[in-house]
Amino acid sequence: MNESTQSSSTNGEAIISVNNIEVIYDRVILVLKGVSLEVPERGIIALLGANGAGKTTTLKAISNLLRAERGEVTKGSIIYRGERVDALTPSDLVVRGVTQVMEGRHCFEHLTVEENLLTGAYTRRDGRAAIQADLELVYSYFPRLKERRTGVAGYISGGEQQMTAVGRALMAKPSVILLDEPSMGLAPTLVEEIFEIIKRLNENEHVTILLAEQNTNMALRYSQYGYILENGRVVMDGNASDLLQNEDVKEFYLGVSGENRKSFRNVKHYRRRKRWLA
Amino acid sequence: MKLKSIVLSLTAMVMSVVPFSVSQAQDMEQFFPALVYRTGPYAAGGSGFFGGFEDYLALLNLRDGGINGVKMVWEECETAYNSDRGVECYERLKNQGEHGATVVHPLSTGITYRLIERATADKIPVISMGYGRTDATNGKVFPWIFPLITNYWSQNTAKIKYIGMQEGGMGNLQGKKIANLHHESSYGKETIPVLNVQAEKYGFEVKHYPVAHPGLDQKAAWLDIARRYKPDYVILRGWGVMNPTALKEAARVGYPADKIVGVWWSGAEEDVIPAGKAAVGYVAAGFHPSGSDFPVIAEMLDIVHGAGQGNISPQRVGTIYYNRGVVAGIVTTEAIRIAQEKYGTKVLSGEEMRWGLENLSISAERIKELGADGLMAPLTVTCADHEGGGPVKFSRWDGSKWVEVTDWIETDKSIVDPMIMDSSMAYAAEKGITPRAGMSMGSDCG
Amino acid sequence: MFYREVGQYKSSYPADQAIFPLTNDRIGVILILLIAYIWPPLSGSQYLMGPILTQLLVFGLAALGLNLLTGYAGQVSLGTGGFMAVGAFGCYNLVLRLPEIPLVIDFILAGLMAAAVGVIFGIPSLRIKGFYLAVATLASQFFLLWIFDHVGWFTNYDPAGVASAPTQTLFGSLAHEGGPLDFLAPIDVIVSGPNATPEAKYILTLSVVVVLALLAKNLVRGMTGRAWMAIRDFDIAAEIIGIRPLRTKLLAFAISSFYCGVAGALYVFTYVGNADTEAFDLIRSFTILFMIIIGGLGSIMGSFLGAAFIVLLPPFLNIVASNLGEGTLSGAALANLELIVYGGTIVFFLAVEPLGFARMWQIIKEKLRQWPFPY
Amino acid sequence: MKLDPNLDTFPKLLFNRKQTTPDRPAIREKDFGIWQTWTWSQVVDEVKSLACGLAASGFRRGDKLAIIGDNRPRLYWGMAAAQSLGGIPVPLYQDSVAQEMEYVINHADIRFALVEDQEQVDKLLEISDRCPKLQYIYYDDPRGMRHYSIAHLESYDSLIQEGQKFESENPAYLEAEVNKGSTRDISVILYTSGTTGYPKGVILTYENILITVINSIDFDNLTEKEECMAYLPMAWVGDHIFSYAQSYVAGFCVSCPESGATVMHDMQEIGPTYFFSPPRIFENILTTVLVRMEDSSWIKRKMFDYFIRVSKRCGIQILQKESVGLLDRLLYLIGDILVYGPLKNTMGFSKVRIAYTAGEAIGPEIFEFFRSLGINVKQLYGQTEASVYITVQKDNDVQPDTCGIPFPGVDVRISETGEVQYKSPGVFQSYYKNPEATLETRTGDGWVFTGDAGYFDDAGHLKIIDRVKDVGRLNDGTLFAPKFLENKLKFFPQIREAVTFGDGEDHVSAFINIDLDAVSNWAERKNVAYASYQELAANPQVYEMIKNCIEQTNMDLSKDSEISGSQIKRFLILHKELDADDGELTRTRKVRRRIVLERYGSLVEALYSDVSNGHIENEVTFEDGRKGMMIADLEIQDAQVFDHMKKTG
Amino acid sequence: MDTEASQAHDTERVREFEGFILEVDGVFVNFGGVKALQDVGFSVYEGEIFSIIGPNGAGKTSMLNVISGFYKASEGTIRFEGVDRTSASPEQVARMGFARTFQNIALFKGMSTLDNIMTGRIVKVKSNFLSEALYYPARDQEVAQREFVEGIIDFLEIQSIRKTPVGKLPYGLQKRVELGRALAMEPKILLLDEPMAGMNLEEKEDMARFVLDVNDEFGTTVVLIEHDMGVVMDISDHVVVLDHGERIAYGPPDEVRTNDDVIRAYLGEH
Repeated sequence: MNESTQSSSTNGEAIISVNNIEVIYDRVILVLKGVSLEVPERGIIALLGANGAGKTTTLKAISNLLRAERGEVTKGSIIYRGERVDALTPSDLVVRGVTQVMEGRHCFEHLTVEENLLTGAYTRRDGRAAIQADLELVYSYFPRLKERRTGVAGYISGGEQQMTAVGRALMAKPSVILLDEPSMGLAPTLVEEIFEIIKRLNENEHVTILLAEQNTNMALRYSQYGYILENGRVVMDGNASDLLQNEDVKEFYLGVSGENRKSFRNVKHYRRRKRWLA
Repeated sequence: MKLKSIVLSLTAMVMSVVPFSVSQAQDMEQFFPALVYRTGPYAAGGSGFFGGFEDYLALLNLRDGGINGVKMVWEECETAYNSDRGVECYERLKNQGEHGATVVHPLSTGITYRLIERATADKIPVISMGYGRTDATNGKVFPWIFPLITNYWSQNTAKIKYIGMQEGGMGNLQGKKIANLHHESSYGKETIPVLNVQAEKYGFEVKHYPVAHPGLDQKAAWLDIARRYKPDYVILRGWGVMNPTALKEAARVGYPADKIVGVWWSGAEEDVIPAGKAAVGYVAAGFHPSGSDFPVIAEMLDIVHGAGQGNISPQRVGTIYYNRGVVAGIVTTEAIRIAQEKYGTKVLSGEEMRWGLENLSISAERIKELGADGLMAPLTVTCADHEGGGPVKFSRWDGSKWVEVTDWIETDKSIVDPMIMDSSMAYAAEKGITPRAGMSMGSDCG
Repeated sequence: MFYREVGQYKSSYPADQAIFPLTNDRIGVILILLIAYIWPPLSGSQYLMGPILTQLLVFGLAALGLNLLTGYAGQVSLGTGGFMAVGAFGCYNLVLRLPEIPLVIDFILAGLMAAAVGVIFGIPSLRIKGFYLAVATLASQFFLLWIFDHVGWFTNYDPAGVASAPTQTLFGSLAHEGGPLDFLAPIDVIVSGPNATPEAKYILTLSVVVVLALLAKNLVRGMTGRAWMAIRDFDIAAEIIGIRPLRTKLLAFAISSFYCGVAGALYVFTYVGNADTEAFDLIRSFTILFMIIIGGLGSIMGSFLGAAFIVLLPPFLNIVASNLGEGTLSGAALANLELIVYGGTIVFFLAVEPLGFARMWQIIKEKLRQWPFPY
Repeated sequence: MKLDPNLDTFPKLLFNRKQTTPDRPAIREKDFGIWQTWTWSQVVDEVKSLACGLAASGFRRGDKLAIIGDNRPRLYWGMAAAQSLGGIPVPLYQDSVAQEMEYVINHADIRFALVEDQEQVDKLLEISDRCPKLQYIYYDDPRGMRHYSIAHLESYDSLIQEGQKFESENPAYLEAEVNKGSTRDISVILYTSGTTGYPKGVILTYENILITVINSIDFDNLTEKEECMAYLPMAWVGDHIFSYAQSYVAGFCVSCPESGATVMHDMQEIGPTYFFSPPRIFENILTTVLVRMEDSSWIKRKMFDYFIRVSKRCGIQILQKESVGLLDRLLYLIGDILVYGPLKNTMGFSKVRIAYTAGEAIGPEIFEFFRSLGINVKQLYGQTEASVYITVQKDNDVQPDTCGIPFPGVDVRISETGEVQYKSPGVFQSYYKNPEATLETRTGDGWVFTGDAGYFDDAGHLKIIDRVKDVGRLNDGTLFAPKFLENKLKFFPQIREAVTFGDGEDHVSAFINIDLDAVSNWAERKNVAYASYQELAANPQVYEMIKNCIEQTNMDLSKDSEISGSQIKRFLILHKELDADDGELTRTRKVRRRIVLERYGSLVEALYSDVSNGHIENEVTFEDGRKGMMIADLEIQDAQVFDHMKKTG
Repeated sequence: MDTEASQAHDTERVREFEGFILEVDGVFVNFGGVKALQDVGFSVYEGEIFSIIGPNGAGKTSMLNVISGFYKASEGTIRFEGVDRTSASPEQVARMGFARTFQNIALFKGMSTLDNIMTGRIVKVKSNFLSEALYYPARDQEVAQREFVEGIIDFLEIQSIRKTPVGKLPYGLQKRVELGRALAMEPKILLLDEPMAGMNLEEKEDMARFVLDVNDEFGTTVVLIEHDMGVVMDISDHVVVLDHGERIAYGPPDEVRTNDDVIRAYLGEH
């Protein structure tokens, strides 16, 4: 376990910085304990960890969607472009350029793909032409969606739904997208495709991306910096390339032990795993 | 301060629940629960009636120091015209005062029904003056219920008589059509049997139109009345907002207001003013007129409101509901006077009060003495006849005030009495009640 | 704070599945029941036993019935008033026409009538959900009341359509001399009609409600309750594990209506003494729906807490207002103030705890268990 | 003392229970959501079948049965079954890695092993090539074992079946074997994880244990109604005495928790009346309490603080039934409703009648905290070699900084070098296959050297200062008792572990391990960002806080002339927790000073030079046995030293 | 840690099976013109682990829905233990011995873990509401079910969340509870729709362990849809690959892995 550099070493200033937040659900359940992270402008930052480690909660804390689920940030602060955003509503944040793509896609099932995309432009005030232009832009990234533009979202495939959800987020012309589990339930080819698009968006459209992912391998390959959460705490962070090489990450998140991949048939019932924090 | 009152209230609530209420009155105080309703669609009736009733009691206290030195006291409880809350209020207030409640004016047919058995068990007289259960007129079966002055059925015979007068005699009713537009409640349904009996007797046709609470939706009913049924008269048996609505709907479908005859719960200023022009010409029954010219009411304005102790805004003094409350105050307190003559000057118990009510007789002279000449008709109550046989007067709304169009019209006992007898005896049978001695009305109860 | 859970271990499943697994809770419930049975009759206050407690119990029972349907089985209904009316008029007619049947049996039969009617009006629930179902049940409300209004037989041709409870003893003819249960004669007190004591009516109501609440609790913690909640939470998943939607939903309607029917019968026989259809109008249905929303969906205790709130707050505010305003505010202002505070209180509680009193109670309980720690 | 020959071994005692208290609960285990309970009669039947099963497999008098796993009823029965056949149970620490087990298994000539689950089986299989004597492995939990088709690896259940068969064929065999047992036989061999070298196998006979246990039951009036939790390692003598021996003699029921993670919760459910734990657990509980209180609302904190002050003022007196003012008594009563009662309830201590802490010195403040809440915690000084009991505190005669008076039947003396030595019926026979060590530890006439330095105070209570060999001198001659200092430091909730140095140096210095729970909680409240333990440990504000703790300790020390000179002058905060896996702690979490010195030599050097920074690079072992390197630069800070009352000359 | 034990697993890889438990033959499914499945057929051996894979939108979930009775096949037959059951309703299918889990977790959110799994026993319970209301007649039944369910809880190692409302559980545990509910039905066939979606490695390992154990210990036939090729290839006995509603490959994992069509449509270049 090498001591890695303490500060986020990516290009650009921090566009979002989360300082030591604590989140409590239902007034009694402590979910996040002192989580701090920085998202640099134009970066792709990965948030990794097991289910229940607090990845989604962290994203929701940033986009202020917690309150709808009886959660609240009880300590710490979240700063977006130098402004505290704790008191803003999720829609205020969208106007300011922070959009979240929720886990499990959440398309409007009864609307067509195009209507779904247009709902993303709801908060915009810069006229139809600009919106139309952006629609074309989205289609240029997701040619599949153009084919399916009149299809009802409830009947398109999971991958297309995921694309629709990302596309819809893009329609808000965001500067930051909070992306929750984009690879979930997708075929291997599609996972690759989605990540490629994310990368291109980041490079060409300068969108900053904070990504919560189970697929550690993919996430680290496409991001610059990663944070690993366990039990509501950040237990490790570092440059993506370092994390990919880290023995623990390899062992616990990439499934590579020594040289070989372990077979799923040979999993033991007990586990002797190192935990960074109890 | 607020906290203190909340604590006080909590204490009061707890105290009211404790077996013996420990109110030791220094003065002699005759207690009345006031089951008022100042909110909801019927607020005008509740506030007007109790405004007049309480003002009259206040007048007696201020002017005469009560009745022979016994002060009149009362406590309000808001029922919102809700029967369950009426029961709650009754139970809350019935044990207050030295001997508990003297008498209860439920001012709601629904609450009256719910109190019949309770009051009977508690031995507290219920005065349902101009409302309530009609067959309770038979005091032998309903010893504790007093539908004083006139009951619904009596009123209804007077109304048919009035219509007969308009048609030039009862014989001319043959073949006429009357629509009975009634509130869909026990109050509204009460007159259906008596109308049916009269229709048979006089040969007219009657059709009943129920209107659901609160009575704002009458479009369909009026369309049917005006376009299809085309009756010669409409009897409006409404309550609260149903009344102005009915008049407006009538105007809308072009049914003439002067062919609509209302009951006394449809004949207050509050029932016609909101209808505006649509109400002009509308006629309603009453057992008392409106106006503040009567000496007693003038005195109340002067003494009670003059002392700032009025229980209603002075503008509403002299309205129909207010005056009805005054009449209620008069009959109630006159019964107290009569009972005091027998039992002595003291705070009366419910039983003593009942004696007073069953021996209540207010002559024309006494009415004059009270300064209420023209405000009410003389009446005599007996143990068998809890109505007292008051006649009915009809008034027409001229757009600004009620104008009397008839003198007192006597009701038709020949129709009503047998019906009351039948109905009350059926009740007695169902309940296993043995009527007090003497099977015919008018005979002594012993 | 008051919880001492140390040493309360369960060594069998029946013990673990008890309704109140914690001794503290058990003691609390027993104490409350003891107080409920002893204190009001001792106090002798008719006000306490009648309009306060009996009313609370009757509407709490109706709310419990609706909660079984809406809170547990997830089927929204606005027909509560109608089902109560079936119970009320059904029981009235049973007593009137078959006076030899004991009143308690009449209650059950009245409940069964309501259940039968409930099943019929529950049939649409197979195809429709949510608001649509609410509208369908609304029809039952109108239809049933119309029947009782217009068919005089139900009210024994009472001119005003009022059914009033005749005098009945607890066991009726069964406990008469020579009857099969004549040994019960000493406790065969009059429980309805004008001659029934408030104590008798109260104790009977309380007993019926306690028994029915216990049965309801057993139902909802058993397979039936689980099937209901499964249908409520995820009907497709419920079907995939072999739950029959038809049977389950109709059973919920039947049992819910049974409870409402018994509540209606109690309303007539042990609370007011008589009733017309006004007592079971749409406003009543809504009021009971409010009770379970405020009390907490899917909670037996919540049904009663909600009923307590809705039933007791107005008189309480009325008393507050009349103490507060003596000489300062006009009667009308006070009456309106009461409404404002009442509405405001409801909004406040729903804002603070949208899941109702039951949830609030749970949180308080959890806090007390964790005391002095926050979690 | 003369033992009843019919009741002089555990098997005899157990089988007798079937006659005397057949239907009382003997052992419980939280499993499948409820507390599964076995009565004495059921236990006897189980043990019989199990013993017969072992016999069928060829387990004979003198054979050793290794017992490896968490506290499970079946493992305890395994001990009784082995003893029934005249065999010797050898419980092993379940969290030992395979290599550690290898030594004990070979050293103790173990042929049979009864283990808990696949995890333990895998460890044994891993070393099976190097442990030729190990032949039979039986496992309790069949989970995951379906495809292990290995000879002599069988499930507990099949062993029982074998046993039942054997029993029906040889009905008299077992009884005869049990009756052959004599009180002088070896009852158990317990390996002590000594601070140096290989573990030593302490041989205890039935007589050793039984006489001690009978005395202890008498001493504390233990009855069959006690409730006791078996949650400490079965290989530890404490658990063997408290959860096995005392239960069999007194007849009380022992409860096994569902898992290590649920101990506290299970304890709350069971509500033990008799509780035993090393100081560490008490420290942890107190830390948890304080941390959780920090998160409470302001008003609750005020209330808590107030009533804790009340309990400090009069709680212990009330516990010891001494006279206390009426007002205090009243306040304590209120405090009991509002604070102490709920606290004891959440800790699971509400019903505790007797609790012991032993194994290490407990911080007086921690000790008194629990006593002032009304929990009758007492200290005990003992050793595996003594069948635990050497000295013990009597009810109502408890001083926080002593270990009480000699236990009945135990003679204690202080040698000229200040070493505590004792002689008792519980004294062990010898170290298994290690006569040299036996000779070093025990004299021919039965006196055992504890290696601890201590003395009796005026009231006759034993006070332990430190290990004899660890007590040293600074260059100016001042006494340096490292453990004494470390315990003082460890009382601060922020400090989890401390190691002090000073023997032969000019001043005292210290390594500190912060307590993650306490410090991270503090960090969250102070908005101090950190991502890992290392980062938190290196935080300047944390340094500041620890410095305060050290200076407070120094202030305390300066008041005592004997030790005033050993104030801590320099310290650093370690970047990792001292870990048993790295050999830095014993399995019972005692610091292995020598190994720490070895591994962190560069840091110690830095402490005694002028630099303000120490560099360290060393290997660490992860829980699964893998190794890794760890590199860090640590800051060294000076603490203020208080020089008034400093020793002159 | 390569011991004999783990080799024991590997030698097990090629397993022998007797007869078919489920036969899907020429199934077509249409949604208003969209052809979700076209002439798909395959057979599942009794006791095997069978995977359905394919790109998103290939018709995998539709296939599962047809098997579990939610969708009606417009053509084709489905035979279970040799008996045609093409037109059975979901509830009938459940009672025949099918259990399934859903891609997006279909738990009863308002209930605890224990109650959720208990609902799985409804098919096995013969009790009526009257006896339940009175409790005591139903108690033995209830306790018996509880004992069974506790076995599942122990099997899935979810003791600590027994009484937690499932809505509050993290995703991975919810998946496990859903599996528990399916197991409570004592199914002959277990249909799993992406049981490992959204899981990290550790959780996938656990889930794979449970699937293997169910298959091994109870002999339950498992049909699963999964995207993680590692899992599919490691644990399946046979794999069918769908694309655009059509079957493009079928066979043991190693065969399917090297099939060109499969690589083109699904796996991509690696």
